[in-house]
This record gives sequence, C-alpha cells and structure tokens, in this order.
Amino acid sequence: MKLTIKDYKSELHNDWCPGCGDFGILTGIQMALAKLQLDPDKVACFSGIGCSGKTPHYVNAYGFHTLHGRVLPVATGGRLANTDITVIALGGDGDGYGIGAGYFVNTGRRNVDFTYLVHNNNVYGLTKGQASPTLAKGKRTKSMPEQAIQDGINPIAMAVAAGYTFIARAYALEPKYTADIIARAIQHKGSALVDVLQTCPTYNDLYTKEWYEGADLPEKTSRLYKLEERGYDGKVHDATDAEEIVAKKAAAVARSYEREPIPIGVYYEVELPTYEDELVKRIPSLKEHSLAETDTFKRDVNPLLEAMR
Amino acid sequence: MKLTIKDYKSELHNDWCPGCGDFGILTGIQMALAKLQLDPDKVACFSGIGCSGKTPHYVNAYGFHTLHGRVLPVATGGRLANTDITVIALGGDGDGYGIGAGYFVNTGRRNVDFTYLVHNNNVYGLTKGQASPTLAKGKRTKSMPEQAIQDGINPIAMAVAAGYTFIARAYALEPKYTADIIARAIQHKGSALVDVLQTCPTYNDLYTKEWYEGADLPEKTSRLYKLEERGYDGKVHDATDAEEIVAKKAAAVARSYEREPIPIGVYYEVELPTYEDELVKRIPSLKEHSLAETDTFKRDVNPLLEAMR
Amino acid sequence: MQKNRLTWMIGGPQGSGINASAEVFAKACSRAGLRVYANIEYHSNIMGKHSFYRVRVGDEDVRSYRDKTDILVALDHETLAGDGDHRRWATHFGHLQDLNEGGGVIYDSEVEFSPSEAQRKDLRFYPVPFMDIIKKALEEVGKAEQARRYEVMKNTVGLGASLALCDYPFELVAEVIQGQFKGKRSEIGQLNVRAAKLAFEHVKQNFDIEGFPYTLKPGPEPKARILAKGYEIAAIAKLKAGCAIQTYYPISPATDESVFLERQQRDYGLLVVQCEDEISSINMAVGAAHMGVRVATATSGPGFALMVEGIGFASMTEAPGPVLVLYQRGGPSTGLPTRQEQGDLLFALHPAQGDFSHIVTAPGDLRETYQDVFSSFNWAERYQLPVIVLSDKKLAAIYTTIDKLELKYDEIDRGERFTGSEWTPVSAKGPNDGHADGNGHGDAKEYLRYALTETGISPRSRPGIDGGRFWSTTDEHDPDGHITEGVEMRVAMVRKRMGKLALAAKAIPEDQQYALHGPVDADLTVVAWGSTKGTILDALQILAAEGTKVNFLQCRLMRPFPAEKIAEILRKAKRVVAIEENYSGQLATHIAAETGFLIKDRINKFDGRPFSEDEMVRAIRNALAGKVEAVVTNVH
Amino acid sequence: MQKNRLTWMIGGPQGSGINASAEVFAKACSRAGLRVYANIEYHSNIMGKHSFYRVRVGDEDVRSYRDKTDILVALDHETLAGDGDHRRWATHFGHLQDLNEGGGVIYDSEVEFSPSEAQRKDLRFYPVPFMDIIKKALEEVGKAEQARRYEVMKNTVGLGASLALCDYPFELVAEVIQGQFKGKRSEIGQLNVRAAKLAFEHVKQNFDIEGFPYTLKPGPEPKARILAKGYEIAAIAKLKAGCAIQTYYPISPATDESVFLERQQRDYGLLVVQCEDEISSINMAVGAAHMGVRVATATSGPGFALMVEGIGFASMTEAPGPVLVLYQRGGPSTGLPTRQEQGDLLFALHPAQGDFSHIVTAPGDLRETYQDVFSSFNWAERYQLPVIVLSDKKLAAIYTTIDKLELKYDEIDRGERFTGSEWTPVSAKGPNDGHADGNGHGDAKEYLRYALTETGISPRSRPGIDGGRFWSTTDEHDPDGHITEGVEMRVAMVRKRMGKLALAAKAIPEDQQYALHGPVDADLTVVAWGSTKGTILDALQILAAEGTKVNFLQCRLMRPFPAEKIAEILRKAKRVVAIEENYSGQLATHIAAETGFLIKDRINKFDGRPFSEDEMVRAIRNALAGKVEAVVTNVH
Ligand SMILES: Cc1ncc(C[n+]2csc(CCOP(=O)(O)OP(=O)(O)O)c2C)c(N)n1
Ligand SMILES: Cc1ncc(C[n+]2csc(CCOP(=O)(O)OP(=O)(O)O)c2C)c(N)n1
Ligand code: SF4
Ligand code: SF4
Ligand SMILES: [Mg+2]
Ligand SMILES: [Mg+2]
Repeated sequence: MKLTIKDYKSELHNDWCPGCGDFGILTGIQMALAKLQLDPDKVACFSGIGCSGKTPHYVNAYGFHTLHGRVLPVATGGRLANTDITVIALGGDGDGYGIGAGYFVNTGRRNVDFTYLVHNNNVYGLTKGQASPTLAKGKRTKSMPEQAIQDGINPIAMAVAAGYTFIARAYALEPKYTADIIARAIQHKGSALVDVLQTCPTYNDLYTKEWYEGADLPEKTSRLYKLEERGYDGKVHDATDAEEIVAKKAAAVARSYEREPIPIGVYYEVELPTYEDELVKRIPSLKEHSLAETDTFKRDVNPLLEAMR
Repeated sequence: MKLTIKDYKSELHNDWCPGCGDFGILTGIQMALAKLQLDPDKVACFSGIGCSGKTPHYVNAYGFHTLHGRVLPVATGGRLANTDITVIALGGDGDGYGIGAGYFVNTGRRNVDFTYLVHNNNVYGLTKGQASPTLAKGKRTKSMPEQAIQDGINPIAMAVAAGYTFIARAYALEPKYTADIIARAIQHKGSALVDVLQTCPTYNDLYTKEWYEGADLPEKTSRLYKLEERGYDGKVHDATDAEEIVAKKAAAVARSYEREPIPIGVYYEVELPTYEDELVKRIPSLKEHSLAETDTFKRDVNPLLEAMR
Repeated sequence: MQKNRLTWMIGGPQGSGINASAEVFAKACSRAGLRVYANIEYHSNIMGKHSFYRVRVGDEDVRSYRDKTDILVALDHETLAGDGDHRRWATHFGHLQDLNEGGGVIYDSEVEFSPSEAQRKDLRFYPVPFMDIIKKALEEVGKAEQARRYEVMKNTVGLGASLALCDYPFELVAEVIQGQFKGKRSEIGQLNVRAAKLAFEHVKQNFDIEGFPYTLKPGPEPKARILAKGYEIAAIAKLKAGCAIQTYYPISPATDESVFLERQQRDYGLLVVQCEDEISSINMAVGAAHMGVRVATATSGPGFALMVEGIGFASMTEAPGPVLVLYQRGGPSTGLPTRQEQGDLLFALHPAQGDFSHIVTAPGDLRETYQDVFSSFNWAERYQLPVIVLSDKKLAAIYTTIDKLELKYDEIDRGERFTGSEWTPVSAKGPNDGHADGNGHGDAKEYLRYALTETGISPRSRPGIDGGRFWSTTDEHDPDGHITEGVEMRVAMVRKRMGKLALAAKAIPEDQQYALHGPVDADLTVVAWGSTKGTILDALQILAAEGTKVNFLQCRLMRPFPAEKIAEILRKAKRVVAIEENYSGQLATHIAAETGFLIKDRINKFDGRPFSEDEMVRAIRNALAGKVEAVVTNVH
Repeated sequence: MQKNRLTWMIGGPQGSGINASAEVFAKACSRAGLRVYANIEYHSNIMGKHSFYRVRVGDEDVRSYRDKTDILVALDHETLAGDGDHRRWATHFGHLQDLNEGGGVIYDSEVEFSPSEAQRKDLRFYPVPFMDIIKKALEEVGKAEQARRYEVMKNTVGLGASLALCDYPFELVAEVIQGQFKGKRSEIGQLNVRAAKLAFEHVKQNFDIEGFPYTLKPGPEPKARILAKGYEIAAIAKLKAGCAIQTYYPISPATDESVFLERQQRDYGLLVVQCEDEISSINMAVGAAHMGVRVATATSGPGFALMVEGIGFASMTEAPGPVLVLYQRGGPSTGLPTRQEQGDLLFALHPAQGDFSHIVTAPGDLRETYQDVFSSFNWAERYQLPVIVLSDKKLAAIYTTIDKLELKYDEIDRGERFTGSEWTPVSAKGPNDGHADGNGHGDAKEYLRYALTETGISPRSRPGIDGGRFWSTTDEHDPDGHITEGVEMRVAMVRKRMGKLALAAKAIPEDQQYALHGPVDADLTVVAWGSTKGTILDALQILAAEGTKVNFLQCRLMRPFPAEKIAEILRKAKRVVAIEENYSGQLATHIAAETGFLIKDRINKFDGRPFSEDEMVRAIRNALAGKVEAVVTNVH
C-alpha cells in the first residue's frame, strides 16, 4: 500500500521558530521519501547539532542526532556497517562547513553512497545568530555585534574540489523543488551534497523570504534561478573522459560564484565507483550481504596462530 | 652586515632519511630568508607533526613544533598576537590536508598575513608510509598493503575555494625555484599557500626524483613545467573586479587538474585586505603597535562596573 | 504580612521576553537598596519552549533561590498547567504548585484557564487582558492596529500588574524600563512604561489587592552596590588582568562571556576571535601565549572535550597560558546544554594523556570568580602552564547584587622572563653533569628557553626579543627545545614541569585554596565546591537559627590540591557529607584520591537544576538525621 | 659457563634491519624449544637514529628483559660509543657498559673503534669485515658490484657471527631466514643465509671462541607454543570476537594492530577503514555500532585525546561499542612516541564531560590481552557502552613465546536485543508513574529503544529491523529517544545509564578483575597494573629464592573497580608499595579515589623505558628496606 508524506512524520511536537526555513527542508525530505516510497524501517537520518540537527526527530525513520560537526563520519560508519539502509546526513552550515569542514572535505574523497543536506542559513541558529561560515565578509545580521570579518566559504566549489559526485543547491521555501533535488540525490550512487538555502526569520534579517523573492528589486524578480531553466547541464555524460570531468567541474565552480541571481539545481553530477564498490573488491562477501547481516562469529583464527610457530 | 644562508641554519644534527625531499624545502626556506634578509629574531616557523614537522628545529629562527594538524590555528594565534613577526607555517600533506583539512579551509577564509608550506610527499612519512590525502585513488606505494581507496584531494582547487590569496606550487628538488616562490609568498600580504611536491625516497616509490624528471619518458622530459613559462598569469590585476577574480579562480582550478605535466609556479594571486587590516579598524591601537608590544595592564574597568548600578 | 522578602516569578515561552521584565524588576529593586538573587531556567531552544525567571528579593543578603514564589506571572497556559497536553512524556506540570500559601497568580485572561483547575483554594488569581492593555497603550500613540507586532510587550504588562500586587513604587521601575531603550528606541521605552502603567492601574482598579500578603518597600540608597551576572564578572576580571586576546567558539553557557568581551574590543583594545571550533580556539590561544601576551578562552563541556590536546600542548611546551573558564553544564555529551551541573571536575583534573602540570580552580561565587580569574593570569605566566577556572551555568547566569567588587590580591606578576640585553645567566643543571662524557651544562652563559634552573622555572622569552631565540616542541625536549629521547634529560624535564605544582601550592594564598565556614566544632561538616557556596551559606544561616551546628568546608583550588590541610579538617570533623550537583560526587572522589579520606555520605543532585535554599536545608537536615539521598527538584 | 640463559643484543641505526635478524634469532630459539622475550628500543624517526633489539632466551619462562647482555652486535659506532660526538646533549653513551662480565662484542671492523676505548678489560671483541662478507656472498652469485644495494644484509652478518659465539646450530637459523623470503624473493633468502653462514665460519676460523661463556642448546620440540607480539594478539582477539569493522588513524605504537588486521580483510571479511583522523575513527565506529555490528578501533594518547567527545557520544546514546585498544606511550602531548609509559589511566577513566558509564580494563600480558579484548565485545553489547582496553608500547611490541593461547571465557554474548516479530514487551517504568498527570508508562506494548526496564538494560534494536525504529540523541532523552529536559526523566535516565556499571561489576568474572599473586602472608605487597606484570612475576621468583616474602596485587578491571575486594586485601597487607611506569602513580591515585586506601609508597619509572627484571628486583628490595625512589634506566 502506497506510503504518503504522513507516514514519514513523527508525532513529536516541533520546536522550531514560526516560519523557520527548516520546516520547508523537513517537508522536502518527507516528500522525497514518499516519492521514492522508501520503507521507514530502511531509512536512517543522521544529524549534527543545531536547530537543523533536530530534524531527524521529526522524521518517521531511524534517527541519529549526533555531535556538532561529526555527522559525516557517524553517517559513514552507519552506512558502511549496513548498506541495506538509505542514509541521509544533514546539519547546519556551521556544523558542516565550519567545525565539520575537515570531514566535509575528507568525506568527499570517499564517495560513500549517501545524501548530505546542509541547512544553509548563514548563522549559528541554536547559539543565537553568530555568523556562520557561509556569511560573506562585511555582512552583518541583526544578531551580530560586528560585521563578519572572515570570507564566506563557497560550499559548491568546496564540494567540487573535495570530490562529491552529486552537487546541488535548493531553496528551503520551495519544498517541492527541494524534494525533487533530494530524491535525485538519494537515487544518485555516491556522495551527494545538497546545499539548501534556508531562511532564519529569527536571526538572519539579510537573507529573508522577501530577499530571496526579490521583493525589494524593481521588478520584484526572484534572486534565484534554476540552472536547468538556463540550459545548464552539470552532468558528466562520459565518466571515463577526464577532460569532460574537468570542464564540468570548472563550469560548476564558475557558476558557484554567481550571486545575483543565485543558481539552484544540480551543479555537478558524475557516476563513479562508490566506496562500497571498492570494498566489495576487497571483501567479496559484501556482495551477498551487508556487514550488519553477516555472521562474523564463526571465524577460525588458528591459521593465524599456526603462522606464529 | 649581510646575512647568508648559514645564518639561518641551526646546529642540530638532522635526522631525515638520506635524499629526503625535505632537505630541498629546508634549503628553500633558508635561501628565501637570506634573500629577504629577515632578522632571525623576527621570524617564527610553526610546524605540525611528521617528518616535515621537524623542519623548524633546523632553521635558525624561533621554532614551534606543535601538534598534528593544528599548525594553522597555532600560527594564526602567534601572528595575531605579534604582527611584528614574519610567520611561516609548514607541515606534511597529511598534517595539512587530512587531519588539518578543517583548519586549512577555515584559515583560508581569514587571510591572515602568513605563509603556509605543505610538504606534499603523498604519504604519511613518520608513520611509515600510509597513503596521504594527496595520493590518487588506485595508486599504491611500496609501503601500502592495498591501493588507495579514496580520491586524492586537489590542494590548489581547495585553496582557491577556501580563499587563500596567494596559491603556488613548487618542487622540493629545485630549491632555488622553491626559494623564489617562498620569498614571494612571504612578501605577499595575506595567507599564502605553497604546495611543495616532495620526494620521499623511503616510502614513495611512485613519485621519485626520476619520475619527476621523466627519466622513464621517451624524451626524458620533465613531468613539471613552470606556469609563467607557458604564459600563464594567475595574478588578479584589479582586485575590485569580481569578474576577473572569478575568471582567475576558475583558470587556477582548471590548471590544478593538469597531471602530465604538472604545473608549478603561482596559480593565483590577489591583493585583498588582510585579517590584520580588518582588526585595525576595530582596535585602532593596533595601528601603533602589535598586541605583544601593547601595555594591557592599565585598564580602568570602573565604567563597566558603573553601568551595572 | 511578609515585607521585603519576596520571590517573584515570570513564566512563558522562550522568546517572549521574560528576561527583560525579570531583569528590569531585579534592577529596580537593587537600585532601591534591596538585595536581589535572580536566576533563569530555559530550554536549549530558540522559541516556544517553556522558560521561567525567578527574582528573589530581600533586605538581607540573598545568595540562593527559594522553592516557592509569592507572585507568578504566567504569559501562557503551559506556565500554569505544564506540557502534558502536547508531550508524550510530560516534563513539568505547571507552576501553580510552586506558589506560597495565598500567593498571587497574574495571567493573561485570553489563556484558556479557570482557577478551578488549580487544586488550590488558597491562591489569588488575577486574570489580566494583556493584549487589550497593549492595544490601549498603542492607541494613545495611534498605533492600535500594530498590536501584534508589540505582542512581546506582554511581559512588561505582567511586570506592571505585579508591581500593583506587591505595592512597589511604580516610578522606580519606569525609570529602569526607560533606561533599557536608548536613543531612537526611547519611544518604544515610553510605550513599555505606558503599558506597564496601564497594567498597574488595571490591577489596582479591578481587583481587591488590599492585604495582599507579600509586599516590597525600597530601602536606603546603596553605595557601590552593583547587579551583575557571573559571565560579566569573569569577563571584567580578564580585562583587568590585561588579557590581550580571547578566542572562543559559541556554546552555551559560555558564549555570553565572549560576546560581552567582543563589545569591549574598541574601548579596551582586547582582541576577541570567533574561531571555527574549540580545537582552533585553544590552539590559537597557545600560539598567542608563546608570543608573550596574556590570552584566554571560555567554553563548556563539549567544547572542552575538543581542547584537551591543546591543554597537553600548552603544558608540555610550558606556554604561559591560556586561562580557560570552563562553564559546566548538564552532561554527558551534549546533555542539557542550558542546565546546571558540576560534572566536569574529574575531567578537568585529568584532561589529557600522560602526567602533566596545570592549575584548576573553582571559585564559589562572583567575588571569588573576579579574584580567581584575575589571579589565574599571574599563575599561568609564573608557572608557564594552562589554568582552568571551573564555573558553571548557574554562576554564569545568576543575576545578583554585589556590594563593592574588589580584588584582595591585585598585583600583576608576569613571572621570570628573559630580559634581553640586561639578562643575567641563570645557573642551570645539566642532567648529565658529573657523568664522564656527560657534556654537563653548568651555568647557562647563553639563554636557554628550557634551562634546568635552581628556581625550578625556566625564564621565558618570546619571538622578537634579540638573543631570546628558542625552539619548542610537543615531543620531549632538551634545554634548547630540541627533541630528545635521552633518559636523563627526560627525567629532568618531567621533574621540572611537574615540580611547578609544588611551587604554586606554596605561593597561592591559603584563602584562595579553601575555606572553612561556620563553627569549628560542628556536628556535621558539609564539603562542597563551586556555585553551591551561596546556597549552603544561606542554608547554614537558617540551620544555625534552629540551633544546629553545621560547618562548611569549601574546596576552591583543585590542582594543586591542599591535601594536608583538607585531610586535617576532615579527620577532625565529627561527621562529613559531600554535597554536589553531579551524579557521582566528583569532589568527594578527588578528595579521596588526594588524601585517602573517603567521604561515603554523598548528597547529589543531577537533574540539571541547582539546589534551592529549601532543598539544601532539607538535605542537610536529612544528613544530620543520617538520611543521605539524591535530591530532585520539583520546580522545573 | 652459562647454558641456555642468554641475552643477545643488536644495535644500529634505524632502517638497518636489526629487527629482521633479532626476530629471526628469536624464532630460531623458540622453535627449538627455548623460551624467548625480545623487545626493541627505537626513536620516533625513520632512518639513522640509534635503535637496539634485545633477545633474552631461557629454558624456563622469561617474562622480562635483563639489564645486561652477553653478546652485543654493533652495526655502527654509536652502538659502541653513544651520540655524545654529534649531539650537544648526549642521550646515551653506548652499550659496552651493558655487557655482562666477559661478554662478546661483534662489530663491523670498518667502524672507527679500538677496544682500548672501552674502559673494560673483561670484554671479548670480535671485529668482523661486514661488507667483505656481503661482497663474498654476492660474488658467489656474480653480483659483487651490487654490494651497496645489499648493505642492509649487515644485520644478517651480525647474526651469523653471533651464532658461532653462542655455539647454536646454524641450520635452525638458516631455515627461519629462508622462511622470511617467499616466492621470487627466495633468492634473496639464499643470499642472506649464505652471508650469515660466511660470517658464522669467519668467526669460527678467525677467533678463539672456545670457552665463550654464554651458549645455547636447542631443547625438546615444543607443542602449541607460538612466538607473538602483543598487537597481533589483540588483533586476533578482535577477529575471534566477530569484530566487523576496525577504524583507525596511524599512530605509534597502535598502527601495527590495524595494519595487521588490514592484511586479514579478504580472508576474514573484516572491514578496516583508515580515517582522516581519530575524531573520524571514533565517530565512524559509533555510527557502525548503532547499526548492530561489532566494531573496534585502536590508538595511543594523542589520538585518544581526539576521541573523547566520541566516547561521551557512545555512552550517552548507549551504543554497543566500540571496543578501543589504547596503546599508551610516553607523554604528555606528543611526548615520546615510541617509548613506554603507563600514563593514560586517569585520563581513560574520566575522558569526557559529565558523569557517564564506560568500562576500562588493563590486561597484564598477552594471554590476558587475548581474553580481555575478546570479552570487551560482549561487555560493550551487553551494557551498551564503549570499552577501553589499556595496553602500551611494551605489550604491543614485545615478541615473546606463549604456550598454547586459549580463551577461558569464550562464549559470544550479544546482550538484550529487540527481536522484531517475536518481541515480548518488557515491563518499563515511567518516571512519572503514580504522578496525577504523569502519563505513566507501565508495560511497553510497543518497542522503545530507551525504555526504563526492570533489568536495567534497554533492549537494543538497529536500523533495518521492522518495528524496531528509534531515535537517539546526545542530548538527554526520553524512552523514544527524543530530547527531554524534564527533571524526573533526566534523573531516571542518568540512573539507568550509570546503573549498568553495577551490573557489569557483578557479571565480570573475578579473575578478570584482579589477581593476588604469591603468598598471602607477605611482608610486602606490590600493587601494579598492566604490562609490568611479567617483570614483577620474574622478580618475585628471584626474591622468593632469596627467601623474601613478597606478593603482588594486580589490578586489571579499572572501571567498574572492585573497590571492596581491593580495599580488603590492602587493609590486610603488612606493607604496600605501588610500582608504576608513570610519574605520579596513577593506579595508586585511582585506588585511593575508589577505596580511600592511600598508598604513599610509590616507585615510579617515567623515563620512557620499561622496568628490567634487575631494576624491578632492586626496586622491591629497596622497598623492603624502606627505600622508595624513582627508577631510572641505564640501558638507553
Ligand atoms: C563541540 C561543540 N561546540 C559548540 C557547540 C554549541 N553549538 C550548538 S549548535 C551550534 C551551531 C549551530 O549552527 P549551525 O550548525 O549553522 O546550525 P543551525 O542552528 O543554524 O541550524 C553550536 C556552536 C556544541 N554543541 N558542540
Ligand atoms: C593526533 C595524532 N594522530 C596521529 C599522530 C601520528 N602521526 C605522526 S606524524 C603523522 C602523519 C605524518 O604524515 P604527514 O603529515 O604527511 O607528514 P610527513 O611525515 O609525510 O612529512 C601521524 C599520523 C599524531 N602525532 N597525532
Ligand atoms: S533560530 Fe533560526 S534556524 Fe533556528 S529555529 Fe529559529 S528560525 Fe529556525
Ligand atoms: S620517511 Fe620520507 S619524508 Fe620522512 S624523512 Fe624519510 S624520506 Fe623524508
Ligand atoms: Mg546555520
Ligand atoms: Mg606526508
């Protein structure tokens, strides 16, 4: 029987601020799961710490609300132990690009098959609105005593350099589009990054719903545009063609610096062997079943001891 | 009286392996210091942990051999406390791009005025030759039981994305060229990354002196070329021109993927306000003297207490 | 009729501004010569979750909060009835149970609640039309239609209404409210004053408040008295000590200290750096310390867990700092981010691999915080090691009156330093001296950063000083600061580094190490540390009035630990009970480790809430009666 | 004439292959029925620094090394004379002083050294032309000109030469050498055998070695005896326990264990992941543990310092693991990366903020390592917490004979698990049961991951099991695994988590908790832990022979700690001395913390070298004579 969004909602009372962009991302996740008809018992959401980190509690699936900045290693361990599970990692921009930057980079090198959603609201929400790593130098939200003194990082360019094989950007207040992107990210074989532009009505008075909608612009034109609508194709069609890969990467990087308007959609996509594929070569038994389903208790270590005679 | 290389050599007995590329980098540093005639009492070298981490002990200047992967925060703290000092941070590729990746990224966002040299030998030398983050997937040195299962990172592209304002690559066995690059990096106002290709004769049998020299190639042509010799100019000439910046960044990224031959020289360079410049705006006294030279012991806190009446 | 001893409580969803009115009320009382002790309980959440703020007022010193309040201002239904209606596992059942006999409940008449729901006949209920009053105030300035935007003024309305009840001079409060809104925001200030006034009058007109049993009268104008929070005091101590750099990464309850300092950057020329994480904070701090400036950081448990390698780094390289204020919160792991716990003592005492030297101190109140944070910078530079000052959520957040804040020990001592030109060689032993081919060292003609000297301290230098050049490494090293794995040198260097603890123990004033409060010949000795100090002193006063003889051994300097002195006191004690806000009794464990005196009777509170005066009194009474059990709060 | 009790030492620059010949020699002796104890000392360096390998051989059990050797093979000048010539601060003065009366010194005649330099007339010197012999061996296969490339064969030459001295059957060694070179490398094996043989003959022909006092004779063919290193035993225990994943980041002396496991991936279907750092290692491990597989990691001090937040995470979320083998090394900070120390006990006992539960055990030798590492996986799953096994550089690296390696407790116990369909609801208390509106919980009809049960354990589930769905968080949580800050729930959850320690204490076999070796009615009780076990047992044997009555209390399970039992033994003891390889006496501190029994007499060794049998004997003799002082090695 068909699963609907409701089936992916937990009963927990939600405590985000009214109008928080996280609601849109949560809906996007639930819509994507429904769209793919994934069994809640076969899905695990991992999160870092922050307002965004509470997301798994609201999703009716296995939920792991871990440590600040460590969601990627934890999710990686989970995925490698149980490849029967669809793994979704998520967290804040501070969580993922600041304290978690080292794991963001090193995880990209592995290409483990999971999806990583970053709630990009330009602030540290749960600690009351300090600048997050995505806030550009010189900017200042109402919650900050001074302008940002550091440059904002470019998550898309970072992801390209780190080696993510699916790199996209979505906008929290467009849940349907976000859901489509998330669904594609989940279906992608390999590490998928979705940087979701998220509003924080409580602390971020710079990048608000109105700002994204361009309410202040002469023609009230949105400050966002969809890459595919302007004929951009980030997909590598021949993954064996090093030149195409470099060209697509360079293109993605160039686009990633566009600010007005900001491109959303898929910046880069390529099908390459995953970490799991490589492991199967080393541990043939993984072809039959995941480690979680393997009986590891009947090993004979005597040959090893014999060799020590 | 003129200082010579000898003035920058410490008396300590060196314990690197014979023929280690680190000797070339050490010489490069000493030549650069001599070239710039820097007073050894006004220079501080900070390093991480690894074979490369021992470098400061061999340089006759203040030396801080810190923790594995933490050299950038330590050097940043040192520099901010004492802006009268020329700060050189250095360490291994594992130290800087692996365990230190988070600091590599976040440091790039600050543009503190110092130079960072990465001894890029594709292995963890001091722990006996495991794959370092720069070793490409599928490669295997004689010290590894299996092929590298993760992708190698692209330090140049990472540095571009992170925001370093001077990004170059050198080759350890060309000390003079390395010295020129290091000297330019030191003179650059802002965070300068110099990724130095380094041979590790003990563990890295893939990228050896002979390999770099192309001894195995039909025409024995070097596997390296100098960017400037092929008319490449990575310097941003108008730092206020966002387009030029993006274009130069994209160009640097594209070049950074070239493997045969590998470009060395300056990939990217731009003059932007440093973190120190920004601090002066907040703390005017810094214009007169560094914090190390400031008398911070005559503060009157009564106004603060008064306000609590 | 109870005069000038009153507890006022306001509760509402996070983000509803209860802090504002509570602190206005507190300030208005403090300025008028009354003593105040105010504390807040809130969730790790930005908006909507239940929070409440207690303000205890008295004309004598108040150093703790009471279980029960006299006036409750409820901005929402949950404050009255709890969250059982929307949570599977209720976390509380409302504050009606927390009112004293005959207490008053001011609540928004728009809230769906009828006094009958309360199973108490003794309470007085004052339903007030919060929004109507706000609308009224807005009408007067022709902004009636914007009422929703000003909904946050509800807390001011609640405040105004309660002033009528306790019969407090309105002007005193009006002045404080106005003071909160400077410059062009002063108009909003007037609006708030007006709303408060209207509420004040509404209550006077619509309810019979004559003979409401709990009232307040202003006292004599106080002198140097201030009203402060713990994190402010810690920050000011850092400024006074000459701290040049504070590094930090946001984390409750430590963030406030750094944000406070951030605001002082321009005026005091202190640099505050917001780092990418705590690993960066501690390492930047160590790098700066080696440059010869005074440097500090602040964090709480989860952040401290990331700083431990940096602590070892600082200690091994003998960096003169940093000073780290560790604001403990409910653990383990992320735990209870905004709640109270004294759970990090044992961790702070052994925070890294190997044996190494560092200093750990735990001030018991705001004055001690001021002194210890200040002194810590001297200790850090004198002994060239990191210093940890243990604070906690309670000390950070309590808002309380202090009579004249002063330093008893106020000299700046930067320790032994290499002074460049006028340097006089120190006599330095070489570990191989006397050995046939031991290249013994004898007198250091040249400067050696890690020289083995008679004083036990290697005078420090810093980059930029001619002839003061040195190397340093986290590996074991020789006097030059170069790596060595030699046995004699290793042993000599370990002894030098660890020996500094004995030097510190000798030099640190006894009254900064521990204190015995109360009668020497007590029937029971309460052993405790840190922020429970005030609560215990308040409780002891009450118990003394009852004629019981209890004293209080306050442990303050945790490392180096005054083992002999403490052991002596404990051995003399008739009976001993350790009272701590953690599960296991970490101080008791530490005392046993250092002295061998094992305190079996441990009263622990680990529910994330500090002891109230009443809970402390009961706990000590129980202990006297031989009943030792964990204490669980019933005011959530 | 001393038969079958001999110590052989080879010294040379790092990278000169001394390990190879030492281990060949050890194996050749072990196979021939002799017992072997071999250990290496080397620098944190890849090439050039001085290292040496000791092989002690005997026909009875040998569990420690001796101060003095009988035969020294010196591959370079430093091995003979130390490094005073090229280091400002000499780290050692050569090994000539480490030879027994009349011992033999085999050295490369190319080395600039004359026996007269040694201030000892008793020694026998055997200069051997190492390179000439290598050339000769190469000539025979027509490779004379490649001599330089084969320089590393010097160590084999040294070995061959010494076999002549101690008069050991050459074939036994030849066989082992050949065995080291499989497949197409077998030619190199033949070369080495040949070089060794030539050296063997050279010595026999050119020197009068008749009556050389130290000789070896093969014994009876041993049965199940093996020759192993500690890290191999730990790794095999992990395999046997069903470990599915090992995560790690390279660090000495822990790396070897992971590299050993990496080699077994194909055959045993175990996954080894080399991570970017230790933060990643521990967090990947916790993520995997929650997926229901057995998972482990291994590190040493600096890496452990980065794992502490992960330990708190695992404990707070009740992850069934990981099992972490902590190989202690010289600290603090980077310290002495390749040297011995027992310096991380107190850190491992309180490795993170707050009070939380974890298990810490410290096996004393390879057999105990095998058992404890194996059992740790059962404990981790039964009590749903991380387990730390304390090992150290010495246990990791010693190469020693073990008679038949077996597990006394060999059952696999995975603890209480949610079994899906056939799940029978557990009776679970709600913290608010009984409370008026307490939404009491009673019997859990549905599955709740963090249910408060009668057994004190919440049966665990894992993703992928129908109906076993759950949430988890590092914040305090309710039975569903959702965040709560409620007081009753907080208290109940803390009690559940901490209560598991008592369950473990009851269930873990007493002989895995501690052991009292030797006579009950001793004049002195030595208290110690971990890798000093073998040394102490060897020393006690010698002392017993002298008629002194000393016994040895070995502490093994550190948390939960068997306080009563230990206290009882200590109270009964006539005199107690704690002997540890650290500066402060960390076990003594821990015992005092847990029992109140303060051991004042502490003999510590903190020079980065393990106790030798002789040092231990002297130390205990001193203790008996009331002399308690630190021990410093004189064999560097
Ligand atoms: C080690 C550690 N340091 C600091 C904190 C405090 N903290 C909690 S959430 C957070 C940042 C939240 O910002 P972000 O990751 O962007 O998530 P958001 O709240 O914006 O969704 C911080 C610093 C922590 N929990 N752990
Ligand atoms: C926290 C921590 N983990 C692990 C180590 C062990 N370790 C020492 S050096 C090193 C890596 C060295 O590789 P790299 O940084 O590339 O430097 P190289 O030796 O190649 O110059 C490691 C893992 C350590 N010192 N600290
Ligand atoms: S603070 Fe911002 S991010 Fe956090 S819940 Fe509120 S609106 Fe959302
Ligand atoms: S191991 Fe490699 S990097 Fe290290 S010193 Fe030797 S050659 Fe150089
Ligand atoms: Mg954010
Ligand atoms: Mg390297």
